[in-house]
Amino acid sequence: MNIAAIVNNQTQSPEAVLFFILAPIMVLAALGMLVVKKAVHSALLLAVVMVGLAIFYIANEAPFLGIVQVVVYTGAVMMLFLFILMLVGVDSSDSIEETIKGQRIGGVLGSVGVGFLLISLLSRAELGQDYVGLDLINSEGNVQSIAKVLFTRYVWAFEVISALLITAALGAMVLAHRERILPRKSQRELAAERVRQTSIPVAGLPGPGTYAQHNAVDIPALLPDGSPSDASVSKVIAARGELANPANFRMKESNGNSANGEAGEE
Amino acid sequence: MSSLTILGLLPLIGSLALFLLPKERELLAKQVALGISTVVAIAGLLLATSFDRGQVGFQFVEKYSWIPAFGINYGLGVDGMALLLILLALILTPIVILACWNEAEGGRWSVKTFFALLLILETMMVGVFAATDIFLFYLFFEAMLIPVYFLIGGYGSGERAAAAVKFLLYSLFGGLLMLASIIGLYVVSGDQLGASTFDVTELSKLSLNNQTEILLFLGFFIAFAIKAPLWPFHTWLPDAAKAATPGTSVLLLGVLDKVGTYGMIRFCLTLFPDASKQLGPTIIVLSLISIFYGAFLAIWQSNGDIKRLISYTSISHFGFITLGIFAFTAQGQSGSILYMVNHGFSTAALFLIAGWMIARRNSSKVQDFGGLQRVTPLMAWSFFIAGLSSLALPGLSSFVSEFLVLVGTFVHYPVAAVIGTLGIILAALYILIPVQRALHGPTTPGNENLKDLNVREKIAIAPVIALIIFFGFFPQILLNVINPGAQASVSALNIGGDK
Amino acid sequence: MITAPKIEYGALAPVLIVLACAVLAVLVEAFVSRRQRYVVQTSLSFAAIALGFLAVLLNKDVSGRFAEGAVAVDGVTVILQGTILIFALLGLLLIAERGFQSFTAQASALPGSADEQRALASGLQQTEVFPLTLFAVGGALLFPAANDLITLFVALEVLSLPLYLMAGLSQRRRLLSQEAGLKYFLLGAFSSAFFLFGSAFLYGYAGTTTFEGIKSVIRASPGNDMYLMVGLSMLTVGLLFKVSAAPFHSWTPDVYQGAPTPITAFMAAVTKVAAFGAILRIFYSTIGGMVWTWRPVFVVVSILTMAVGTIIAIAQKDVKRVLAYSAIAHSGFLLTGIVAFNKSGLDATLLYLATYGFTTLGTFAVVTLVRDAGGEVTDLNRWSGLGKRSPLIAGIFTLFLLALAGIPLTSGFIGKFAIFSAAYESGNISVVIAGVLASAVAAFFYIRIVVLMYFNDPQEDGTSVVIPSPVTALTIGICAVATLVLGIFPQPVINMINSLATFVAG
Amino acid sequence: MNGTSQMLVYLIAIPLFSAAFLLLGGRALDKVGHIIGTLASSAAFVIGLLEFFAMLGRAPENRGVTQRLFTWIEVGNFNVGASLFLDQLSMCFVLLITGVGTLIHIYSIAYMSHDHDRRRFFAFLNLFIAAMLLLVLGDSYLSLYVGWEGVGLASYLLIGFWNQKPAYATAAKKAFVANRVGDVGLSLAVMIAFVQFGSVSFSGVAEGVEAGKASSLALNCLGAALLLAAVGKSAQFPLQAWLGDAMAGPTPVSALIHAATMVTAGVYLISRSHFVFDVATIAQTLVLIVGAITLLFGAIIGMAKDDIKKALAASTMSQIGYMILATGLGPVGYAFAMMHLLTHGFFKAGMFLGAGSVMHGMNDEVDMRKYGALRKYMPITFVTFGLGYLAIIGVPPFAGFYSKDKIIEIALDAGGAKGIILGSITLLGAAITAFYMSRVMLMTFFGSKRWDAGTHPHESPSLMTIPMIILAIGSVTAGFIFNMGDRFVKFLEPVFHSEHGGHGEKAHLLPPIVVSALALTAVAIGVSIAIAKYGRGKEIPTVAPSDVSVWTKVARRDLLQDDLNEALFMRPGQELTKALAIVDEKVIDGAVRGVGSLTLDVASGVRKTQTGFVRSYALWIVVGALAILAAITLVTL
Amino acid sequence: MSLDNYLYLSALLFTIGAAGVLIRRNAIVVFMCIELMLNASNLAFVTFSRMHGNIDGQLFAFFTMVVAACEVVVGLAIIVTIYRSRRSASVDDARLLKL
Repeated sequence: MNIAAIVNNQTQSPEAVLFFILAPIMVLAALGMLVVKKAVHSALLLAVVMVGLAIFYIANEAPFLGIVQVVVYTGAVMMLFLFILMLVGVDSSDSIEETIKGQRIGGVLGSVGVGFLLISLLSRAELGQDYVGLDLINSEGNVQSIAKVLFTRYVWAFEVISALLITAALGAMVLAHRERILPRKSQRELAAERVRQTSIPVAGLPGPGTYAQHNAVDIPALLPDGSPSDASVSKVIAARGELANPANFRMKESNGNSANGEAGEE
Repeated sequence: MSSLTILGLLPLIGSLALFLLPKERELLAKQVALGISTVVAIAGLLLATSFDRGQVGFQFVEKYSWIPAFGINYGLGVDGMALLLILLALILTPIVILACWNEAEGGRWSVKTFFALLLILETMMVGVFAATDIFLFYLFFEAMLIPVYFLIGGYGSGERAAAAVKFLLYSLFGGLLMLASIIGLYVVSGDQLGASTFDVTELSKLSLNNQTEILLFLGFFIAFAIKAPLWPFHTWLPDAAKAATPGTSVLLLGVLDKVGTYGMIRFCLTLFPDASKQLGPTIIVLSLISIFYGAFLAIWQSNGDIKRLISYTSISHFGFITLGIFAFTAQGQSGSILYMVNHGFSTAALFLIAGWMIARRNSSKVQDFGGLQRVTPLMAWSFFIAGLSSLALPGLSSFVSEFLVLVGTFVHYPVAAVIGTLGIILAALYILIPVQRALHGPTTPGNENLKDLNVREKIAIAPVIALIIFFGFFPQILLNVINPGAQASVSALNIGGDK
Repeated sequence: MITAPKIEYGALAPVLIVLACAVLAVLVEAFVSRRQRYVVQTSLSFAAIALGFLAVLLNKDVSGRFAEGAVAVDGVTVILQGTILIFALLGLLLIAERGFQSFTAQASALPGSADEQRALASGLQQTEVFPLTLFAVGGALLFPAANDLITLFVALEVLSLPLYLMAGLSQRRRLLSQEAGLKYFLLGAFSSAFFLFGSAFLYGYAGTTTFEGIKSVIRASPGNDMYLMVGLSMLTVGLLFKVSAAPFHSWTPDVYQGAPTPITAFMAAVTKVAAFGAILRIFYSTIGGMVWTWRPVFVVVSILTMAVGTIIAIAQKDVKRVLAYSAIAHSGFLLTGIVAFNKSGLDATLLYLATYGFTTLGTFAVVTLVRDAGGEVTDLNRWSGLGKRSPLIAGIFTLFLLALAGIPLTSGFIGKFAIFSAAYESGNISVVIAGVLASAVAAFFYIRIVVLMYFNDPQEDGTSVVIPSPVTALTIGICAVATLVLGIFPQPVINMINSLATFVAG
Repeated sequence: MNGTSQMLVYLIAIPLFSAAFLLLGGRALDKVGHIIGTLASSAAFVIGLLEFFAMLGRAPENRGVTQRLFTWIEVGNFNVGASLFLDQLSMCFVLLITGVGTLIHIYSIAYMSHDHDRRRFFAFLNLFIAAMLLLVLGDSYLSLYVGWEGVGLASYLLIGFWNQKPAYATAAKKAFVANRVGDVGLSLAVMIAFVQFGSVSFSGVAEGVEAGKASSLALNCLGAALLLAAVGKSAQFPLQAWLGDAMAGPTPVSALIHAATMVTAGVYLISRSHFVFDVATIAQTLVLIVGAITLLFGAIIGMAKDDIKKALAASTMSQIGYMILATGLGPVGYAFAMMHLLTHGFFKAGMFLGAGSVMHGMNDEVDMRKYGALRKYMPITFVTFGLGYLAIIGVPPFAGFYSKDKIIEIALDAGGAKGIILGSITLLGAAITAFYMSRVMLMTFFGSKRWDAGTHPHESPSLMTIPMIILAIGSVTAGFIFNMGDRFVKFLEPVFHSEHGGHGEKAHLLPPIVVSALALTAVAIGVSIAIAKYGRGKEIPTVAPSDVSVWTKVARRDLLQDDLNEALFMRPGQELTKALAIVDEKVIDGAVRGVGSLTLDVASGVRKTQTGFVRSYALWIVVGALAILAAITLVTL
Repeated sequence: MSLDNYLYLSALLFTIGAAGVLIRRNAIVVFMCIELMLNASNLAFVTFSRMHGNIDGQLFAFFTMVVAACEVVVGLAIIVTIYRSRRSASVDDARLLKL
């Protein structure tokens, strides 16, 4: 029995079962995309929807598209997404707070409005004819019939879309490809360069806290002459103004002022 | 027959020549400008001699298809009214050039540019009055703004840039409303006449339904009311006139603003007779308000700025002109047209002399003058005579026109005429108060050594004063040219009981 | 058995030539040495455009559907393609300008990095912009000619994708440029989704993707089918986005500002023509039968677009943003031509597109000339006194601004006149009045720039006008001449449009 | 049937060109300016005389002559020619203007000899002569209007001749503005005439009235408008306020313009328009009322004035009140009004010249309280002034007696209560006139010397005294000559078509002799009171006493006329002006600027939608999609 | 079951995708949401194809997939570029261009 057969404009019950199981899952997955914090989760949920769609394509007598959906979309495109997500930082996640005033409520209201209008319009829609089904057309095989139309009726679009593919490739190259302007440096040159650069000590940076009473990360090391070494503390700490002054931790000599540990006066 | 085109092109060619001159040759530039404009003025007067006064309708007609797709023609032609206004422009231009010999020095740009702009403006003025194709008219109407804009903004004083922009925006706004109406006319003409056209004569044959007619009328009318300027569309004028150089102000008030009243007669009345009749009373009320409003504010300015004062008096005068136009009588309309010419001369005289006064005193405050009659008698007298013309003293040119307007109005709107007549009392005040403040009384300290008019200035002002007096006694020379058109225009309106 | 499809190469030649050259250009990127690439690429691009234009000319009297009904070549197509190719040529001239270093040396190098410095120092420039531009031109040529929804969609993407890329390729202020690229891309893709969804429902309504098919279905059943309504709405969203009609305009200022100015110029002219071409074909021809349904929407959108464009432009301080808002406003004016829905509306829209393209290209070309050490100066305050510093450029810019404002004797006026009278003729006086009022407001900000240039004193901040190289000078010259000629003697162009502009029957 | 004369234009042209020549000639003509001016005026007088004799040579019905010059204004049926018309009425004026004018020119040569701008003064005088002649010679209301404003201009220029003094300049302006108010009336009159009769010429209007083309309302409006014009020009109530201030001008000006000629133009206008007033009874009554009020008004002010010229000016106002009153009495009155006008021209001009002579000798002092006992120092002036005085108070057989007596007579004859009231007023006026003129006489020429130190009064040169003498002779004889056998009345009869029938034939309220007696009694009372107050032995303080009654104070303040004008017109006008200035700045321009700044505000508001957030842009797209969907849903519902 | 249900699902997914674009801030997630919208459209195409018994819808869906793939390539390239410059993939951080 052809489960895709349409009788009295109604599909067969197996298809209905399929639909009512899959469709909620897909909707939930899609909604999930909106609420999960991590981008990777969104991607995976999208993959769920896409697979569901692939199944529906097959159910809708478009087996070729169903396969393509799985192979190209879920396979290739989603992989590309994931790949880029990895590149960007797989654990990057959105903060929950909405920064644009009214955006979230507006977005929800707008989309709900559009959805409501769409569905209410669709509910009033009539095709004006009986469902035909693709039995006849698919009788030669779905792929064959697609091919037949693709290479006759839509051959022009097919040709033009090659331009799109080339554009995409070219675009990706423009944005990602780095033309080498200088010849690549050899290992030897790099090493020599490093030694030549006086700003970077060959022996590595001095650790924080060296020659001092404290060895916390925010205390600069003291150079042999007693002055603090800027290079010994992470720039981040310095930038955040949390650098402690090593002088505070000097041994008290005659000065009655006790070291009150007030760090980072400047 | 392309006399009008040649007349219009001559100044343009002159301005090109000026642009080609080196910047340093200022004197030469001035001489060239003066020479060309004088030649053009003479050419214009010669052309006028072959004008057939008895004939109704356009003469010296030229018509070439320009953009046939839109039915746009390059159509020129003049009737009496247009001829006189063109002559006014042509006569005033050399006078202004002569009078404003040294006005351009303080400008943003070179001296030659100033005079080139004046010549371009002259071309535009000829064009705007000679155009018989509404599209062409609109074109000149808008294009005129550009040289004026630069003349005000580049060579004026005080807040010249702001005033120039105000002027431009007002005018553009009006122009766009007119454009909307022109588009309407164009479309309707396409419907009714088969092919769209912009020819005034053709368009006057349209029969519009009432609502459309009123809307289209308003588009034109507001544009013209801004230009004219009629209350309450007037506020750009005092600012512009104050900021502009006196020469620019002369052309602005003397000629350019006449485009507004000219347009009312040429387009509003001709194309939309029913709407004109329907809205006529409203416009008459506006005119009356203008007359009094302008007069009161002019009186107010007799404590203030002399240029603003003159521009407010002009608002009052324009009130009379529109009053006459919408009185729908031959007297009213002829009077209005005559008024346009006369006002051109009297305002020109006032502004030029005010300009000289201001240049000498370095102040435009009325109070800063005083006792000028003792120090600079010629200048004071010229100002006084111009002022008398402005207050329509009988025997001077403005009287005839103002009286015709009032008589014409009285025929249909006696109450309006009575109210309008009261305006002449205020006219006396707004001229005599500043005359007293500036010319009479003891000489204000600092004014003792002001120089009286020099030869150049005398030559510039003399013809204007002479014309003011001459046309006071012999207005019929002008009226003979004006009457046929005005009568035809009024009779076309078909007002019952017309006197 | 599949019968071989019939492809009419002659009729399709313009698109084919340009796309083929684009592919060739990609090969050039790969195989021609870096030093020669610029010369080869520019020659190739100009050749492509020239040949394409020639092919368009040869199609002058063609009317029909080709490539199995995928493409409609008719008078409208010919005019639009011709216009697009001319603007593409002018845009390419700007893109080919080497003196201004508009494009990044290396898009992959981080902004501000040593890599970038090195790339700059080596005088590199991404010559990939040429093939990308050619692809975009190809898409633009096909967009208004597409005769089915699939071709339309593909053409839309072929047009858009290269633009997304190129918007991000500026050499200076790269962060802005990249942001522009990102915004354009995201919003463009978003609107594409709407477009696609709409296409789906149109297909669902008609059971066919061809325009003549949809047209005949509409004709057969004039009832209001909901599929048609949904499809129509969503398709409209996608198309209106492309022409930056309000409220789908928000991307325009950001992208126009951020993108390299030559690309902005190209986009402003070419994309607008292509997108309006498609709108004309769809709304005038395909779903013309539904005019009573979509016209109210277009009236509102048109008025809103004019209002938004003109009003926001007043408050702008950056010349490119002003021009962007001006572009939005002009979309509003153009939409009145769609509202008109009559032959004059069609002619007027085509005329307006032609006039507007020249002017806007010219303005952006002038923008590339005003520079300081850091590149283009787009802050309006620093344009003050330009009239004194370089009167010629300021004069030409003024001409363009006046044309944009629709002052008579410039092309802008002719366009506005034609389009407003068409709208008036159709009885939609509200859009005419709105248009006139918007023009009045618009005049304000155009004039403000003129005032700034002429009446303010120059600031001593190193802003200067760079003497343009012949290519830019040529562009500006052509645009200025076209602006004037179309303003004074538009008759030949109008005649051509009037006689050619018909849709293929059926 | 009227004849024509080609000479008329020269009457006007000669002084006019002389004026232009003197003005344009500049300082080069300083030496000869006064001579040219006087010659021009004399030439006009000679032409006037020639015309007069020519006129006398014609039959009374054919005495009018016209001269058509050119078409002045022609629009549609509005047709006004520049034409002149001389009939008996105009002739009186022509002779008065040119004659007295010439005398005053001569007088001025000496009077103004020290003035730097004497040439200009003569130019203005010539201009005045020309304008005044145009006024009386114009054959239409519009031509009259030109002369009307022309004399106004000349008056303005002459009052403000010394306009470096702000008060003088203000006086000039005041005169002009007050006249303008009157001009409104004249303008309206012309309009009404045109609309009603299709013509603005005197003959056209007269024919129209006769043909009954106009309703009574229109005619009354026309009359009222004409009256308004006359009131303005002749300084009648309620536009009288300018005349006193107009004395700021040089004294010859006061004599010529503000006593003899210009101020009487109103009388001319009403007389000329007799055909209107004869049928417009309401307007005519208004004329009577105005005349009666002004008669008393001027007289009362005259009593309180210490400034000799102002006292004379008040007297002028009052005397013109007599004339206006006479014209208001209808056909019987016109001729007597004219007669009084002419005699008044003589004696008032003479007195003004006398006053000028006094001032000339008294260092331009005008305050009579600082005169006194001048009769010995300026005998000729005293005599001529005295003769004028006798004439004005109406002592027989001086000129004033004849003319004023007639007016009192016909006023009493007006009939009923009207007659009694008018008669009483005229009699009262005569008494007051006698009082204040005696006061002037006494304060100036009699009593003790109250001069300021350093004043050396002396008789004026002969160039000044000769005109005074001639005018004095006129004051003495004119009345008698005119009245001899009703000569004057008969001369004017064709003009007014009065069914004069006679004077005398109609029943009189009182017999003429009784009237004369009453009048003389009134004069005697007035003179006696004056002598009692200011006569021999009475000390006159050199500063006006301030402890006087309210009525005196009010009279000194010109019966509050300026205060009223200020309260009613100037203040509200100034407030209105200020308010309008604010309206213009804030409301109208403010509205425009408001629209501008509103647009800017909206712009910067709407601009905020461009947040820079992609997501909010996307939201806009969704909202747009929603709207389009909703719209299309609505369309399809 | 009626085939309409597929259309409802399509509309729902499309809407959810649109909402995602509006709500999510990570550019990649936003882009995934756009992909979701495209997929939703594809479902509609396939369903309509079946309704009409007309293979064109499947063809359209096929083209959409190709186009989507191209968009993904270009889009991700742009996102990566901007990420490298700014170290942020949040669309909210890209707002130098505004007002």
